[in-house]
Amino acid sequence: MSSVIVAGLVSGSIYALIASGLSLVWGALGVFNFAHGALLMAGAFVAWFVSDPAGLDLGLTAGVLTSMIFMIAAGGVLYVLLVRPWLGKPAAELTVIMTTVAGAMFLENLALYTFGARLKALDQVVTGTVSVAGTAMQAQNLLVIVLAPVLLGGLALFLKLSKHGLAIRAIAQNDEAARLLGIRIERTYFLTFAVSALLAGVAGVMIGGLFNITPSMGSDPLLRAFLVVVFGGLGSLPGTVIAAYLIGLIEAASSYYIGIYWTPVVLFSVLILVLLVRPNGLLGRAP
Amino acid sequence: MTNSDTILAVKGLGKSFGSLVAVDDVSFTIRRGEILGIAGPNGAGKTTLFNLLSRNPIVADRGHVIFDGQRIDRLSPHRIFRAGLARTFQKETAFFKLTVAENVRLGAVYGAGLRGAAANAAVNAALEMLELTPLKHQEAGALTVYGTKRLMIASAMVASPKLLLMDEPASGLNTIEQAELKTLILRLRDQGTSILLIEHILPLLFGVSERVMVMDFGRKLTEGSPAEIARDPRVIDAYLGGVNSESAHAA
Amino acid sequence: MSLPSTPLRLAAAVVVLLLAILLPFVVTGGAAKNLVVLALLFAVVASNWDLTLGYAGIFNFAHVAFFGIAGYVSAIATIYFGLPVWLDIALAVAVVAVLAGVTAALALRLRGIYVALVTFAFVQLCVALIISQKWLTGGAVGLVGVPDLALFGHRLSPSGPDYLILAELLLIASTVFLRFLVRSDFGLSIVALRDNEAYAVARGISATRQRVLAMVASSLFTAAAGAVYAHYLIVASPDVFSFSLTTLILSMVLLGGGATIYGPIMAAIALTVVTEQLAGFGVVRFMIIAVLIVLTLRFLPGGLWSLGERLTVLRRNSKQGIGA
Amino acid sequence: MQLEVESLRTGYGRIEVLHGVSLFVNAGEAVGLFGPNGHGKTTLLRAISGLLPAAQGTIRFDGRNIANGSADAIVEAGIIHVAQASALFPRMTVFEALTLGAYRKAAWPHRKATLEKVFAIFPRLAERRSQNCRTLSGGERQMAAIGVGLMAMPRLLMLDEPTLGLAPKIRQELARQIGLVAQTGTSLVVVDQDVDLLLGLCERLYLIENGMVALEINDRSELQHQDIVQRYFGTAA
Repeated sequence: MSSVIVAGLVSGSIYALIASGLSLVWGALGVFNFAHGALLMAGAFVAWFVSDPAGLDLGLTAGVLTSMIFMIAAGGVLYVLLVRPWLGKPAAELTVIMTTVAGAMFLENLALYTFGARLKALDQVVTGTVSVAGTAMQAQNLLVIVLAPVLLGGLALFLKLSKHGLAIRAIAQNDEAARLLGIRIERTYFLTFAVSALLAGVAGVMIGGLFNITPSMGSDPLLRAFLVVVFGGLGSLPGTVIAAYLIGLIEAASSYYIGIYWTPVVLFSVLILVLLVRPNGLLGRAP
Repeated sequence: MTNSDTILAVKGLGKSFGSLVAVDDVSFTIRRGEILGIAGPNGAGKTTLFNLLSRNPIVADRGHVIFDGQRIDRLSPHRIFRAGLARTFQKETAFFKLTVAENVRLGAVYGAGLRGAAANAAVNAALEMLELTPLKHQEAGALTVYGTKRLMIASAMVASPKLLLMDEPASGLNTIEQAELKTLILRLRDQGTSILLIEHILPLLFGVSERVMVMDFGRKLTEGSPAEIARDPRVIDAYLGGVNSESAHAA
Repeated sequence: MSLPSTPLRLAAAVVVLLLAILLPFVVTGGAAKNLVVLALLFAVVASNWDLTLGYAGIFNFAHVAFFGIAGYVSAIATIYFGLPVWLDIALAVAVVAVLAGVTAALALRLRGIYVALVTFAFVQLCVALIISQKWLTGGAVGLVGVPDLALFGHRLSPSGPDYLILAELLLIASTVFLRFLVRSDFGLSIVALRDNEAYAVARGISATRQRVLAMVASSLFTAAAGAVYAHYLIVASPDVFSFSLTTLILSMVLLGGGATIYGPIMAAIALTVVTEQLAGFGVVRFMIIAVLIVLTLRFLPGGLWSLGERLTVLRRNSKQGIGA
Repeated sequence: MQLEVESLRTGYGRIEVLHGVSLFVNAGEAVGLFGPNGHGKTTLLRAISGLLPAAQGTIRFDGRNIANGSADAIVEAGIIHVAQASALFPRMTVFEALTLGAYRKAAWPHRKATLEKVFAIFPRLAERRSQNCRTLSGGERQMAAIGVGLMAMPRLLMLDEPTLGLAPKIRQELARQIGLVAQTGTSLVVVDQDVDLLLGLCERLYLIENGMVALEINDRSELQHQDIVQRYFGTAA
């Protein structure tokens, strides 16, 4: 029982970080970034390359910090190359899906080309096991469970209190009114992508510490994030986060009680049910 | 209750968006073969009223709509058109990548259920009526503003609607085109189509309507002949604010 | 929707037909033939996807799953139930058509991007399902042993020209079907819905009905191609559902040009051949293709087909002395 | 002259809405614009604030041509446009929206002091500070929209139909509050249908008709009510 909850909270934390980045970009720009999973993978690879003895061997702290800086830049570059040229053009939504799919293809194969297909693992930030309320768990799991809400809380504060965080929300809610306040749309879009990529990078480092690092490691979490977003509705941070933890827990419970092979069936059924009952997402707003 | 003389009867229609009541308990009727004008300041709820009547893209919270003796406030929007209630849109609207004839053909095939030669004949007749025949093979995107407006009307008329809702047909037209439009509206009416007309250009609206309904704050303010409406101090207030109502009375 | 003039089109048709007749005689080498069979089958998949993605403007990402599921239906029907060949293809088409209809009816309750997300999730869950239900599907290895097709007692031989001819016939039939469809009133109606739904509905077009029909129509030849593909490879494999195949076929639709039918067909053939030519580059070829996709979308938004159209227009203009 | 618009032509797509508008605003002055709907008042404000490119003509602010400048550069110059019936930011609190109003570089460091001034003019916003904008009544929304505009410490504030759809009582309250804004020395351009309200607030009025300035009124006694009714309603009146 308690191990199910731990597993659910760990997945939920990771999904929440991934999905909130997707949701943020969707809210502000109205496009969906299919390369988000590949960004996550890139973040994990950079951290691995900088920290691992097989790479630069600079230690985990340097690896994680480099990865975070890299992610901010990568998000910005991705925006400039794969999103900005098509914004405001007809069928921008569809075209950006394509360009970001192509971007994901590029990044994944670049990783494959550069680092090979052999599995890699990132050192854990903390090692050993700890016991919380009578439940033993890997310390890294606990770190993920604690760190994700802290980061999401930080994101919420950034969006509520800072000038640029407010600007991101303003563009999402009424971009004309935002322009009339002097908000630089372009710069804010860039920032939104950078923040979103940073969150993906954190998720990548977390996954890298718990599981393996591979060029395709981003696609499964991205798929779960899709489910989360369908569940929670796009554009509302609390809805996305709640849905992420729900999916994480459902997945963990079904793997434990029904069997891991049936988890896709369970998720599938849940998805269809949501579509039938609440087409705007379980927690989503009517358009 | 409607008698056979009434083409449309609207009772207690209402719609709210959050705390804002966009259309508030609006009731009115249109007689067969009549042009009923709708006037009112910006944001009075006129276009919202059209959206509710055609259930496209929003549906009413309250009230009912009886069209040609049949309740239509539960029908899906494409069935409302098939039932004979057609609307136009305020913005320039067309299937811009299709040809003029193809635009009209869709109304004939999917609205009136026509096929083959019957559809072709209906399309040609509608194009002729709206003076679009020479342009029939052009892409709709190449039309002028007035051309697009006529195409929008043609794609409705091809299904011989009993009632046509026109949303600001004169916006963006020059004065010559406005004069042509006026003749056109009257001609449509003379051919037996009842018309519900929203128009900001009041001289045009007053010039063609038998009766005019004025809306303000989502409500029906008043209704009467154009001459009565133009003299009504409440209407003048609605447009100009609380200006010198006395001098208006004196006039 | 400008197309070349009628005599030009007729000439093109004759050339294509001649090529089709010559192809089985020219391409005889094993590897080359295999490549052409794949290219032709992918052309069927890509051009049918164009119906929903390009013409109807539905963000449907489930299309490649129709191709894959048809293969599994064929494999299961023949291997477990001993259904005669050909009949299994018909069954696959029927099952996939129903599935496409149900998927469409469910997914189209949503709008825009949500359709993309749900259909994408649908594909990924299909593959998860297939891999997890090993007893039926053979799991990650796939279901091996799909029998060869046979005609009048003659087994279609994978080494001879048989499958090449079959793939050609399939592509020709599919293309005739698609062209007929998009030029019909039905075709006009889905384009109308794509370009302005509120207006289309206000002219009597049922949005749900037409879009579900479009999804079903696009699934028919896709499913047939999927079943033939399984027979040809004698295996139904979960690889078909992979992200990279989806991306590859998607890029065929886009590089060829949406809403043209012919564009995706040409791009499918070109891209299959180019991918093969780049095989020496290993994984770098996918990076090259990714860059090509982005550059095409940037500088040729209408795809390769629009390049052809532009050239036609240019030539026509220069003939009339306008372009000079 | 603080703002000077000269022979401005612009519109949407193929439709030209303004056919050569010329007008000016002096520093510290309040100017009213009125006229029938759909004749270009909002379009004019959109062109000045950089939402809409000018096809022809000039817009000078402090002598510098700002026509076709970007919206953010125009805000930085000090022109703030409060859009019509603004829903503002539905899922932001009043406080957040007001804070964001000070986004302009010159205004951001002073946002706390400006907020106090805004609350002094619109005490109701102080009461509603932690409510979402979506839940505000029509009158409160207008106050919030104007308050957000004031947070930018504008040199010229343009209000588009601030009293649209409001009941007479709230209209009066709002008119008084806009009067308070005018007293702070901020130049004002007010678009409204309520000519009485404009007469009470503004030194000068322009009648915009058919995308042109049809009349400039420097003295309220010049305003012939009957003439205006005639223009709005045509010969039927």
